[in-house]
Amino acid sequence: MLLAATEYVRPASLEEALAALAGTAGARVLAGGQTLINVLKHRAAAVELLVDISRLEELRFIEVASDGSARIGAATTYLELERSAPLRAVAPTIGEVAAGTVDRQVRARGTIGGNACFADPASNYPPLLFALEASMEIAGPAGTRSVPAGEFFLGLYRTAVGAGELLRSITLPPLDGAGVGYRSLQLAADSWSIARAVAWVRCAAGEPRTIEAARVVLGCVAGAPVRASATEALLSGGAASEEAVSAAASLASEGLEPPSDVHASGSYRREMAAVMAKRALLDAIGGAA
Amino acid sequence: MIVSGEMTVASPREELWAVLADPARLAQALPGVGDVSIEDERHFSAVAHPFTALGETRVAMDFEIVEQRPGEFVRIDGSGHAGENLIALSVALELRADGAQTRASWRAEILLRGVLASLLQRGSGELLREQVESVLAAGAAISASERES
Amino acid sequence: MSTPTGETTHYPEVEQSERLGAWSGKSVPRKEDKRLLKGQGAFVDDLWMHRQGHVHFVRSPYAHARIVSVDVARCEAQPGVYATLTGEEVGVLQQPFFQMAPEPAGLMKDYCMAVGKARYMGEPVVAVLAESAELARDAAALVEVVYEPLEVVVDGIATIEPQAPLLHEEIGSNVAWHGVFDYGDVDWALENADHVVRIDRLHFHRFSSTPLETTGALVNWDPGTGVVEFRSNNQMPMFAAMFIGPAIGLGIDHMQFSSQDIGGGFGIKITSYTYLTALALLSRKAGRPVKWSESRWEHLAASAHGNERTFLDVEVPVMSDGTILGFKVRAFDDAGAYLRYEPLGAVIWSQVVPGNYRFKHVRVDYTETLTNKCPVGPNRGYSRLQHLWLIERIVDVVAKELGFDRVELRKLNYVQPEEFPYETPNGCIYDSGDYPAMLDLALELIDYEGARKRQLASAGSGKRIGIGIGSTLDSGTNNFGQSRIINSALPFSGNGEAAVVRLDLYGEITVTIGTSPQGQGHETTAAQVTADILGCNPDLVHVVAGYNKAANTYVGFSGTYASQFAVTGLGAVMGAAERLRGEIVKVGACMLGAEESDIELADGFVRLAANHEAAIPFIGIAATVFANVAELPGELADSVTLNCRYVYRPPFTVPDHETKRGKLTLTYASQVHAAVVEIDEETGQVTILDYAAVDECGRKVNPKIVEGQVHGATGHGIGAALYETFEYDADGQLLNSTFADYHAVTSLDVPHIATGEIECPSPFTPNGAKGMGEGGGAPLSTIASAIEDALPQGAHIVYDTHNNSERVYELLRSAAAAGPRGVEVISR
Amino acid sequence: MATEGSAVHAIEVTVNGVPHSVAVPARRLLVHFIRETLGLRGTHIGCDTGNCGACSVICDGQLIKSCMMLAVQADGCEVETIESLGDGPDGLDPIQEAFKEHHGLQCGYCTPGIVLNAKTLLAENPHPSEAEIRRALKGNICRCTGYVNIVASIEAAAAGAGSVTP
Repeated sequence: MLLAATEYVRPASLEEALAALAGTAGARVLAGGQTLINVLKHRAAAVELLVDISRLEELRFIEVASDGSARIGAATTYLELERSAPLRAVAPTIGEVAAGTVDRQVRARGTIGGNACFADPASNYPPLLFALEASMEIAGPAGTRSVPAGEFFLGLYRTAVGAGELLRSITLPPLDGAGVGYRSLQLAADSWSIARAVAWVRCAAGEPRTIEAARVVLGCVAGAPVRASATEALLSGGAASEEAVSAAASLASEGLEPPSDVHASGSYRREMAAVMAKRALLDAIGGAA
Repeated sequence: MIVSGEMTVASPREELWAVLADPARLAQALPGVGDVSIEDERHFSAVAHPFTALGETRVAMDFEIVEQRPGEFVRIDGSGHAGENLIALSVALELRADGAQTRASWRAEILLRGVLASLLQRGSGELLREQVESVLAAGAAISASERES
Repeated sequence: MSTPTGETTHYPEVEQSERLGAWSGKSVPRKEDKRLLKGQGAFVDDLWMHRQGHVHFVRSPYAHARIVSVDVARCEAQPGVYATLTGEEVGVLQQPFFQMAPEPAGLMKDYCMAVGKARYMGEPVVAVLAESAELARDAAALVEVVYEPLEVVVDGIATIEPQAPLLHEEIGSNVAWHGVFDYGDVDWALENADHVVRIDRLHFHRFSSTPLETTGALVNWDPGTGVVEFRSNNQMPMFAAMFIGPAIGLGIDHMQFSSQDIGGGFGIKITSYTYLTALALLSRKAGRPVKWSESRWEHLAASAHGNERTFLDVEVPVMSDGTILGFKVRAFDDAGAYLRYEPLGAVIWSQVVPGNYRFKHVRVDYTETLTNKCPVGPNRGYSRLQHLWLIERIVDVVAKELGFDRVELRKLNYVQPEEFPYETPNGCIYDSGDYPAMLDLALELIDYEGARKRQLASAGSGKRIGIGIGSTLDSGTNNFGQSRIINSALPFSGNGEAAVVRLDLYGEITVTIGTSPQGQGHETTAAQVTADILGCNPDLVHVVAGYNKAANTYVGFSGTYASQFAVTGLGAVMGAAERLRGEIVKVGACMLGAEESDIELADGFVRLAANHEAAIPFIGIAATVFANVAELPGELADSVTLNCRYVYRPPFTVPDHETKRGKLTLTYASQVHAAVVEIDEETGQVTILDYAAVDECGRKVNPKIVEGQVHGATGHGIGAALYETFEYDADGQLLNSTFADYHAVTSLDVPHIATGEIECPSPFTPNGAKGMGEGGGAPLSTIASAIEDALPQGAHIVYDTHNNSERVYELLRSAAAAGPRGVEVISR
Repeated sequence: MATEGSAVHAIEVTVNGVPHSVAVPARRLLVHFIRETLGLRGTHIGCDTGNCGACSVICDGQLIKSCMMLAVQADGCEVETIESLGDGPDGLDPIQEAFKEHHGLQCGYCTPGIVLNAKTLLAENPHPSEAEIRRALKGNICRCTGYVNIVASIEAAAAGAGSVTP
């Protein structure tokens, strides 16, 4: 419960925040703090300077464009995502996932940027952002660069955000009629995720329905979200039938060596990832135009 | 937690082995490594600050090269602590020539003691995998730079 | 009914108070609630003293290691650090704690901190005292401890193999206790039964009720008086005193214990005496009050866990009509690294040898062992729930293997209503009950017939429905004489509790009790019975909150544990209230110039039954006795104090060490649960669709409080059955060190619990009540039963109390594998 | 002071309507500030990981866990703790009354956090379903009640001053 000595600054602007990060080695961004403060309580990691961005209005916004794309400030809380009607209209899964995250206390402070930047394999947003092909805008001393979500999550607790940088915003491309499915097998009603899968599917017009393009991303099975390419390959151009989906999904986690923990063995995670992939795909097809 | 893997390293087998079996150069290959002190040709200690989103975890480790077969095998044991927790690891690397490159297959075990044994149970294996892979990559880079100079 | 020895098996039937009724039996709101709802409770972490220091324990990261050296120099040099206490010092300052085990385990040297060797991960090695908790933790990081790691053993059975590392050299083995409990003639039964059902292995896992308030204390060794004040949340203070006193050379008269509000205990806070001892030594060394609040990870790793038990080679003789004659089993109970309440668990289970059934022939070969894990302590349902789960597994497996209906098989084998009081094979007396009626009610509450239909309808849907039943006993009011069964030399027997009820100077009625409640509403129920006996409103009865040794209201067994307050605590309060009533009547009769037989007490007045105008308020009685005593005749004045102490004593005799027979508990509350679960075939995930708990605990003093206890015990059982477990890796590292990985059930995990009740008053208690609250772990049996009911034909039996999604998934898959099922039937 | 080794920051925070201008060390958690610095002991601590919710308080109208926020982060905020409910030392507000009438508490350790949870829930959703109540309570662990009577108490409070008996 008792934190090690640390320093704290609450910059008034993004520029000040970047200056603070650049100024101190071992500085870390403090957004919602719903993970970082726990880490500090256990003294599992040391932080010289906490740069509190939780009140930076420049990082707290939800912009929905006419083309159906959306841009979300990194310090936007789960609660704000959950309650945003415009966001629900163009990217409903973002708010649904927010609404199911941990509990209302955590949702009131936790942020989508923090969730993405901690890159915990069990985090709920990384596989979703990957599957939606979100682009991550990273601000640094040299200005802002944009990184595709698929290249953002490098590994366990590691992202493309380097020293002196911070995640500024996340841009979601328009769904354009694609369906999204998000399935997670949880410990208990809503604790650790044992295996998670997100599917993005665009169906071709006409009956019987066929799959024009599909993306499947798995969570909790490796240090970073994993794209189930074999499954995607088998699906695209094929029938949007349960049989086809089951067959393709069964390959989703082949060859993966997921971690074992006290709640689930690696092999169980591998099998469950495929089950979640199947269910997410069927949901996505159901939701696709 | 036991993890294993294989990767191809762009560096001839003998050169890579020479780096991995030499405390002075091996220490340089450790990610985020801080002050290193070389005891002898088999022992060295290092303080690393692996950079993760969690912040900097100061890890102070003593390493020993416990077994080696010139050009093809090396096993390194390490023990130390991160804050209130203890870390013990053992990494065995087998090198096979693969043309001008090297095929490295490795097996590593990590043991955490303290509250981290619970907090990091999902991650310790993955962390170790990433460390080993970056050491191999760095080792190749070192041998390459030596070749040039 | 009589035993072969001809000794009557009944306790003397006690005369039940006819005064109860106006308030007892009603769900009056709790006196405790106002302060707790407003955040005005006084929990131990809310207390502080002038000059207090804060304690942080340096703990062993190793499960088993020799402590080579400890260097506190850099730590003590830190500004704000007051003192440190090392294991080496403890070895000098403390005598090893008193051991209840017979030799050789009784030779164990157990200290309040690791001395020479650490035997489980998280064992305290050094205590650091500083100006603030933060500074104490900062400085603790500078303590340098050199360990020599030793081989670790975490398996409760493998630990007795000769090659296993020895935890305690002085014992010479890792066996804490061994004994055979042999009742009836199980060999005869196995030879003559029509069928013998054999179960290879059943495992009851490790978990804890994890009270939301962790352990803590504020301890001050007063250098002036030499009195050590323990303000703590220990839930059995006089038991703690028995260990602390001899260990550090303190007489009871030099130990003061108190607690007001305790944030849950469930037994886990009984064995905190080791920490209280360390804090006392640290306070003496530093010359300051010392305050310690355990962190959650410390609580999970190093307070106490429930007993883990493995049952091997279960053999069950069954007649063709379904009569189960009994069973034979080898039990291995894993006590962890030290015996802090053990090996009492080795006998406590035998309070319920046949469970709810008429089993006549039972043999349990019981071995308690030591491993490099957190020491166990009594956890809600202590030692009985392991045994009761075994019995319910046996009944379900017999039904399935021999094709009996689970409901009918239970009803056939249950102790029948007309058989009470019922003597069990080891001489225990079940006071009253009606298990078949409870089962019917439980099944009605889950709509059993409808559930069976849903089960059929679910076929092929990818979801499997299962219906489970669990019958348990909640034996209450221990005869501590049962400790003689594990060690004939132990000087304990009987039980008791004390209470003081007094009419105070200005007419106030004040009650002090010897218990240390943790949410059971003792202030409320004590006021209810007192109000009935003194003829007043409970609002006029002030029950002093919490425990305070200075109130002189305690006996050796005082505390709150083991489902007994309704009998021992309220028995004491009733006795004291009756004594006070007698004195009030005496004084009132004299003042009204009437015979005592003409007097009644009502509405806070002493009055003539015949003429309510002739009345004196209680304040009049008190004022006369305390401040106007010359008005009373001398012999009357000498014969009353209006300050009445009473000790309730259950009618126990000493059990027999050789035959392991005796009357081990006074009352037997019972619960029958039923549940409908749904299992996802693709994932093994279990969802509870319906849950019902039917409770019988004699005459209820406050039905809402009783129902709350049923809810709580059910929540704990459901949590343990599906989510809560302590798992250690081979290195002895606990993998559930936080609430993130020890998943204490949430509002989403515990379903609505439908409750039902029937009432069978106990003939053996002064108020007809039975102790209750522990619940006997019915959900563990019920969920296991429901999961097994949902499994396809040919699946392995449910063999563990803990069934997470992956384990259920494996059970589902075992059907197709057609491998061994963990059970076989031999028929004649 | 209690936490050297960490520079102090001047903050202005209003707690239960009372403004405080104090200097707090960066590392001090809001829950410790409330309990130790202000001496308001109704806000409790039950775990190290933000799972249990015993430390729940209301910050600028939102229910939050005060062990997952630094005191310095509360600068300029309005904080309400359990001590703000009910009039005077003895008054109970309707939610507290409902908990008393329906035995929605036992040991009382989780209770302040749960009562504040209920207060904010009913403010946002005056007539929640049982499912909504259970969802809202997810971040507050109770080890005594099995949640049954907590849900009943909140349902009763929603139905109006605890008049509904299940």
